[in-house]
Amino acid sequence: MNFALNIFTVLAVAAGAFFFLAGTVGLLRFPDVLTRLHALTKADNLGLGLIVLGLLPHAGGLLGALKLIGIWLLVQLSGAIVTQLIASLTRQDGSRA
Amino acid sequence: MNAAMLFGLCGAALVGFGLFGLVTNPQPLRKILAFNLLGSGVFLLFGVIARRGAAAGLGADPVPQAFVITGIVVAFSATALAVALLLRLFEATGQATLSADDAEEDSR
Amino acid sequence: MTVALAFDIGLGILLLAVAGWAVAACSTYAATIAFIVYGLLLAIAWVRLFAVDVALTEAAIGSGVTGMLLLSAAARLRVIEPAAVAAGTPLRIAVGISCALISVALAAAILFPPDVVFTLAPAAMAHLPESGLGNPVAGVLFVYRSLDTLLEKAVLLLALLGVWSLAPDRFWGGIPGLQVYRQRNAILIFFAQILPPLGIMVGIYMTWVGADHPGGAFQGGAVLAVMWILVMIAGLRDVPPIGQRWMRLLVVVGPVVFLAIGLAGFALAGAFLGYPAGYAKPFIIVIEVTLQISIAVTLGLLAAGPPERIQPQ
Amino acid sequence: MASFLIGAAGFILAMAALGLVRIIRGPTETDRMMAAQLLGTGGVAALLLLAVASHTPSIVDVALLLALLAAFASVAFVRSTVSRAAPSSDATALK
Repeated sequence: MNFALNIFTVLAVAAGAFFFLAGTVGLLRFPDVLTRLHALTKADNLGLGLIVLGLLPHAGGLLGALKLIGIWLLVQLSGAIVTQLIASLTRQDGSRA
Repeated sequence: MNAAMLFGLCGAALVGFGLFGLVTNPQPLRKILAFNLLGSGVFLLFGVIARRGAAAGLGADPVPQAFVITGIVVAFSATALAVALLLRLFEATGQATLSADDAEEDSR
Repeated sequence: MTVALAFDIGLGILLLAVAGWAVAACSTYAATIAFIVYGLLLAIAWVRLFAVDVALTEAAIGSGVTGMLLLSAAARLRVIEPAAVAAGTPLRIAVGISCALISVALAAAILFPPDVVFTLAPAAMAHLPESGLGNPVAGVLFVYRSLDTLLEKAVLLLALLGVWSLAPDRFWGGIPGLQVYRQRNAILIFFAQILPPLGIMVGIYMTWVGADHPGGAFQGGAVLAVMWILVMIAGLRDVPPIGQRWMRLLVVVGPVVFLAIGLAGFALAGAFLGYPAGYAKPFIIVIEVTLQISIAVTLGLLAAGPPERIQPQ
Repeated sequence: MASFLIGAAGFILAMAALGLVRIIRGPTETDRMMAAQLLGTGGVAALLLLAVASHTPSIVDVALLLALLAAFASVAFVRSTVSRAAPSSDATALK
């Protein structure tokens, strides 16, 4: 059982790390601000979600696991809103984008 | 080589960076920023002393840690005061420089 | 172990690179962003040094509130930025060499540690149970060296007085010059409505766990301050004029309660800042809760700056 | 297991560091504002991994604080740009 859980953790964390890689590639390679913003927020939030998923079995009980999920939800929420904020700013003065 | 020594070297380098910025940067705001860098370098050196004092089941000596926490709060107080002074200077004179020559030119 | 060391080396190089960027960047705006990034990274370095309390303080005050203060100052001073004249190359080289020498001297002190390691950790742990606290750093801050903590609060108050006294006479008692969004932004208002309830919960949690785990009144107070600033920036609540009585009361309540309990120590425990045996923890909790409120309001007001307009009648 | 988790934390931090290249180069200031997002998410992930790897649950609290403050820093970035774009009511009148 323990072994299976460890395999699960390794897979989920590795998948999460891959999405961080994807986010960074997008940030570096995409042509304009809005697409870069999109790549960064989407991929990184998914990556964080997978890492949290992978860490859940090691979180030390139900409360610890709920805390991890809470942090992920907080990052999701603030990420979504802040991205909107930055994007609306870019659209307001399209000349600079 | 261990983590404590590594971050100690980092702190030593940061003190150098901060001091360099403090002396060479012409803008007062950048000097304030550099001063904060310098301070964090010193705090990091304290952190190394704390880590070396790990004993009694603790990961680090709590006394230097408490000093650093106090230090961070005091450094923030000083920064807030310095920034307020700078903005007031800017409001009063329309510029923010510490250079005596510039001030003299202005008064002429 | 080698993986951990590789991680530390990478983190150290990253820290130095970002610090170098903060010193050398062309625009002050970029330098300030570098400083905030640096603060977030430094918090991870403190975690690696097993100083979680310091990591929390660095993230909250060192990066968060200081960074915001520098950012708004940079935005205001941008108009005069090109006027500054950089130092000449010979001077820069000379300064660079002397700074490098200082760094080398400090590095030598790190590389060749004394043979006898001096530590107060066993002494701190020996009497910790008497205070009822489980977190040794909180023990040092509120039991062994509580005078330092009290004086630190005095420093915060004096800094606030100093900032306020920079106001021109005609604005005394007026509203701090915190820059808010001129045009109300729906997204930001939504953010400022949804984040503070969570933030306030986190702030109170930080203070509450501070007795037994890393955390405490400073970190919790800083979180509350940040949430207050967010609400003010979004324009949901006005920046209060500094003459307001309730606000001044909140600013002093923590230090006054701390001082009062300290003076009561003469009668109850025979020493200034002494706690009566067996009742240390309730007293410390009262001090921490009131301090948290005062720290939150003081940090928020320090970030808001001196008054710059008077209240419209 | 601990080594793997610390390695993953290092990898994510390295990705964030690579992303910083974009923040430094710009070209627009909007790119720079993403710094807090990048470091916020990456830093939270790295800290959570470190917390489990070193069996120190209190590190999770640092991650929590980092998540809150990264959000706040982003707002501060946006605000400093906006307040510069329209520094006073006079400037808006000129447009």
